Amino acid sequence: MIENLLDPVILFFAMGLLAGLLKSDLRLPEAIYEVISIFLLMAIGLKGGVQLAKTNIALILLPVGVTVLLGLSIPLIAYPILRKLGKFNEADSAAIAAHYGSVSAVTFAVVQTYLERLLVAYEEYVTVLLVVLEIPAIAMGILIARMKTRKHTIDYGLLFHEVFLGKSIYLLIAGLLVGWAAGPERIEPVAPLFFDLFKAALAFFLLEMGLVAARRISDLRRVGLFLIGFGILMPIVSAVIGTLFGYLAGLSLGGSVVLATLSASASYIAAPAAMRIAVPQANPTLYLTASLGITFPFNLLFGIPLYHWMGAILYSMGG
Amino acid sequence: MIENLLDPVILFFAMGLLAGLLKSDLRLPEAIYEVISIFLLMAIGLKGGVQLAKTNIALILLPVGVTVLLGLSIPLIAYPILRKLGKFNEADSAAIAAHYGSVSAVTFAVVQTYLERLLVAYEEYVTVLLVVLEIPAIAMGILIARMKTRKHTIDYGLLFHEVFLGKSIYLLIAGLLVGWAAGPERIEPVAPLFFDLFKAALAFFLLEMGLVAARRISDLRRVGLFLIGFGILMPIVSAVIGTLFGYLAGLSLGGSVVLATLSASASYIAAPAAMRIAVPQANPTLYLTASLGITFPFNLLFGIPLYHWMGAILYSMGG
Amino acid sequence: MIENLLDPVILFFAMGLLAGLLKSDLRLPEAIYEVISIFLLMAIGLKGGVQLAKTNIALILLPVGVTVLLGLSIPLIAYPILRKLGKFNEADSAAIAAHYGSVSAVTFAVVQTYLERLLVAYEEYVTVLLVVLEIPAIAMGILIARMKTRKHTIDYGLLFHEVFLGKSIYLLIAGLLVGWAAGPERIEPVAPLFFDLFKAALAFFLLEMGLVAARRISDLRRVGLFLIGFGILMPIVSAVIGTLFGYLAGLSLGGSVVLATLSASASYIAAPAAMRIAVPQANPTLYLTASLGITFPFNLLFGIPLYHWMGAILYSMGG
Amino acid sequence: MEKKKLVTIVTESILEKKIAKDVLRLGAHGYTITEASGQGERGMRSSDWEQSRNIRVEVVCDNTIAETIIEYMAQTYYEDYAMIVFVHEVEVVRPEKF
Amino acid sequence: MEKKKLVTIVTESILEKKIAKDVLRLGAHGYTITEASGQGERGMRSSDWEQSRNIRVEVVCDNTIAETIIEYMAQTYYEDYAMIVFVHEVEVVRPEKF
Amino acid sequence: MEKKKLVTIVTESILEKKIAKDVLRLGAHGYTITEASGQGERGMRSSDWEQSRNIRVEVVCDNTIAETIIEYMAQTYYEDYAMIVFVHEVEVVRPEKF
Ligand SMILES: Nc1ncnc2c1ncn2[C@@H]1O[C@H](COP(=O)(O)O)[C@@H](O)[C@H]1O
Ligand SMILES: Nc1ncnc2c1ncn2[C@@H]1O[C@H](COP(=O)(O)O)[C@@H](O)[C@H]1O
Ligand SMILES: Nc1ncnc2c1ncn2[C@@H]1O[C@H](COP(=O)(O)O)[C@@H](O)[C@H]1O
Ligand code: NA
Ligand code: NA
Ligand code: NA
Repeated sequence: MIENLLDPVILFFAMGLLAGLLKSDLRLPEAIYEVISIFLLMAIGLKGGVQLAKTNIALILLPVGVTVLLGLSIPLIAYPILRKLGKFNEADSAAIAAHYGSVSAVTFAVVQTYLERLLVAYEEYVTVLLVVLEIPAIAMGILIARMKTRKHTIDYGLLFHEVFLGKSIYLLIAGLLVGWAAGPERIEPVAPLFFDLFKAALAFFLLEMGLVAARRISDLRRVGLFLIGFGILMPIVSAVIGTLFGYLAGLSLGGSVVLATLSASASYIAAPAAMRIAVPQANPTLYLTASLGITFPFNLLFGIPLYHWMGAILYSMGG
Repeated sequence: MIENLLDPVILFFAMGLLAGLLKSDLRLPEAIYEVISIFLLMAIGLKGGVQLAKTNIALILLPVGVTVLLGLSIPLIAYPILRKLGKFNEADSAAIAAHYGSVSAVTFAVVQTYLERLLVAYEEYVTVLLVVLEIPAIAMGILIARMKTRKHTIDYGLLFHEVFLGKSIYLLIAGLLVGWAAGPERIEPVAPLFFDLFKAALAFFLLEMGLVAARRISDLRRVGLFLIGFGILMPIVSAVIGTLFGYLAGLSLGGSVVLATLSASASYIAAPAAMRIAVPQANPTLYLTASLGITFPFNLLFGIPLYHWMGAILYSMGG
Repeated sequence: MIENLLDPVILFFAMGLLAGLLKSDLRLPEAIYEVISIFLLMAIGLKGGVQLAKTNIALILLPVGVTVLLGLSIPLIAYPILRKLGKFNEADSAAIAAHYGSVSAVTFAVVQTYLERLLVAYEEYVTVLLVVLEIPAIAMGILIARMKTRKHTIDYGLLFHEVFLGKSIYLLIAGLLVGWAAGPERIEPVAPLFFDLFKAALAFFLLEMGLVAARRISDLRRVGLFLIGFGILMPIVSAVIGTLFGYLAGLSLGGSVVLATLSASASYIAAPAAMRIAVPQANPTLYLTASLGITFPFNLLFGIPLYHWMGAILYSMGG
Repeated sequence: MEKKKLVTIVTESILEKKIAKDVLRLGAHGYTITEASGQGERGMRSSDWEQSRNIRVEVVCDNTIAETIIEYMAQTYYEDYAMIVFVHEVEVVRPEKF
Repeated sequence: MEKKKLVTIVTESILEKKIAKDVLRLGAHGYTITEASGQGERGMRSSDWEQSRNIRVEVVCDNTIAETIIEYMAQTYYEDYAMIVFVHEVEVVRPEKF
Repeated sequence: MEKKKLVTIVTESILEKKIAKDVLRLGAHGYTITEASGQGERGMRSSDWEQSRNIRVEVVCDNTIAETIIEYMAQTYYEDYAMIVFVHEVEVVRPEKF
């Protein structure tokens, strides 16, 4: 745990968080925030694609199926909790549920570097699961919102664009394709940027994410105690399910830690954009604060080692 | 050919093109576009300058002279084609001709990485030819436009600045000078950025160039069939001339492939800025679409291997 | 001296300066300027922090004390010179004095790369001195201005934020802490960005600093001859004091060259922001032009080798 | 010089494409967009985080189209989005452009 | 639609936080900020150097608050900072917001 | 407070330096520029590609200078460049500045 907190990636995040809480005027220019996030998504995709080139596609089918199931079920679990226990209205409940079903690519990158630091092996194709998990939950969140509320006519064309051609999905898929088509050798000349600088770019990005999270934390008062608890407990619940699904799908320990972390992570790029268009009556402060102000820091600082520990217990029992 | 298409640099371009055609909201922030283009120009210059330090200047004189000739003659060939066959008005014809005489530094960078991948040697000082070729064609385009149309009074001071102190020329020359003055050893500490990351930065930049090209492609309807054909055939004609000139100037095969590609490439930074000021009555949609929407992708995807093949034939005959 | 001028870092600065003087439209987008300066500050801090982890803290106390003294005394020397000899009004004199007491982190980075190129050793913890020297001079400048002029009520909360939580101090301290907490081994994965690319990023940044300095140089007419002389002689005076203080505090030759350069350097980020808020009646053209247009280029091009030479004489006499 | 209306809309940047389409569909012949940050009823909106920028859309058009646009914005977006709209008179040359 | 005032302030970006606080304290319910460059009495202010950008602050408010804001700006900042302020009438829907 | 005119020009960013010079030469004492994107007669102009940004230039000046500027812009640039110009009245303090 302490070891995790001393990783530069996490320390940068902590420094950003602190700067935000102290109201330092530090901030990364928006253009830089955007380009690093483009870079990270592209690099995650490339790395996954190069690995994919070495993988038998048939082996992926079961994990992919399981992951889709996961993406559909988490919102269905989260929605009644938010609606019944949390007393949120239908739109807010559906929108928050969609966020927790979907994923955070940055959290994915952090769990990868975490496992690599500890030399825990994981399946090369997990990036495919990241891509697969991002979409169904958003679709499910919109579906729930549509069934429960019926006010706006959605511009489905626009929505489709936001989700499927939104930059995060597009870049991951583009990276996968480029990595896969180019293969390990032809990718070499671009490796110094996309692979060697990856971890440092992630650290730099987390400085800014800390600042963003800090601004959200200052909104905590406005979201109520229930949502704070939800932001910590829901990821743990999702991680348990993710670990089990991973185990049943035959993933290695490392692979199921990745899947657990993906389940536990909440989206803060694709989902907010989609929800603002599809469910505009939902209050963005609620889902952004929960996802960015609570769940994101929790996963980085404490969640990932916890899910690793959970997985280790299950696999030592099972194995 | 297929091999060329699987190079990551080209794959990134294809992914950007695709994103643009699918109307994905992916885009690089403008500040990033600008800084990568500054970086590439500087790095091209630096590399050339370091090489130049090893070269006997006397050897360059003939190729430089031939290149100036090339820059003056291509617009003179292109203008009547556009005016007579294409039925464009005088201003448009002159402006487009200037673009095809001038060069694209990115295309230059791609042909360099292409030759390096195939281990084809070329003269170290070709960057000097890039610089030399950029200006005469623009001057010639302005001259033609001035002789044929006589409406505006040009602010020559401003124009001079745009062309000679515009950032692309300035950065190439500055890079050449720094590289040449510092030399191979003192340049070492900055090599990890300017040399080792060059190809990946080029790839990243081409992602954005793909997006830009795609927006231009959606303007194709507005420019007519003639210009589309011109955007493909003119580069081939120019490449033939470039190859011959290179051969006659005594360049190696690699060197004349570079010169052919330079001839074939059309400017989309220096020339548009200069034409908008010097020949404002020319329609920018025409020259930008031809240069960025047709010729640029054509050269990257098919032109370069074609010019290599042409050169190989000539040199095997001549040699 | 000539050797120093041929270092790429200095050559880039010269190219920026030249571009500015020729009024080229070259400029780095503001977002890039900001992110490189964030990067440099962070990297300087990280490097210092990693070194600090290896240092006995007790050894630092004397140099730190001496440095605080230095920061308090330089403005007290500069103020009467500006007020009496220069005939500047009280606000302007206090504001300029604060700039010359404070430091320029970029000049610090340049002296580091200078010493490393010449293989001159210096104390690992000098980054701590950089941080320590930045603040007292600004406080002293405000104090002088407050005692002499009494017009505005200062918003001390805002001022405190600008100075202590302003991004330059915060990033240096954050970098120091991260580097120190992570230590040499855990920092490895982020080294390719923060350490290997440092010098090239510095060079790139100096291109822009040259442009900025050039714009300031075009303001030279408006500041008068006295300030031009002050901008060259004051750094030399400060460097002499800095060298002596360093010698008395027991620093090595390299260490006291660093301290001399820090003394000689004038702030152009933290101090201007603080002065604009605390002493708004002072004319920014004066302090910005002196600091950026005169002292900064002087130190880079001639000052650093001069202070090295001064130190070498003192240490050869003393040693 | 002829009198036209200048309608200014300040709202969430996520609506950029929608509003651009809207104003053209409602009869305007053009629009100008600048990036903005700000604060209002719905809290601080600053440009440091993609989801929460503002845009400032200006449309020069004649009186009836101005009214249509204002009406449409109020009905479509006021309830769920951060938005203000204001309008005033301007004079233009080449009035046929607008 | 009701008449309000639109106050526009162009000044140094270093004052951003102060002026945002000021206008809210003086009674406005919101403001919109865009980045700007420009030239005036105090010389060229362009956005290529952090210390020397401009901002353009717009405030929609009623007449008396507009006057208070203009008065306050003139007294507090005119002497020491680059600043211009101008004001004109606009029409708004939902006047209770402002 | 005194009445002045505010002239707003939206045009291609490549004209920035020229127009800045123009307005000062024609008698204005300052100007403010913001970056913009937009759409009009000459198609979409968005800020994602250097050659095709817009700028939005504002000039506060008195009546006759406003007319000179508008006239000059119309004659010099309307035919070949994407541009709109509009003008309206504003009130300023310190009218001697403008
Ligand atoms: N009184 C006001 N004056 C100027 N701009 C305002 C005002 N109120 C709101 N705004 C702008 O309009 C946006 C949306 O307003 P709101 O819906 O009130 O949150 C804010 O983020 C501000 O940029
Ligand atoms: N006449 C003017 N018209 C438009 N903007 C102006 C004018 N004068 C000054 N400005 C703007 O206000 C800022 C501060 O003005 P000043 O205090 O005169 O330097 C300038 O940097 C310009 O952006
Ligand atoms: N009706 C309009 N309302 C607001 N802005 C406009 C309008 N028409 C044109 N513009 C702006 O002026 C620029 C040039 O206009 P145009 O010459 O019509 O292409 C456009 O790119 C828009 O930013
Ligand atoms: Na999830
Ligand atoms: Na050419
Ligand atoms: Na100093």
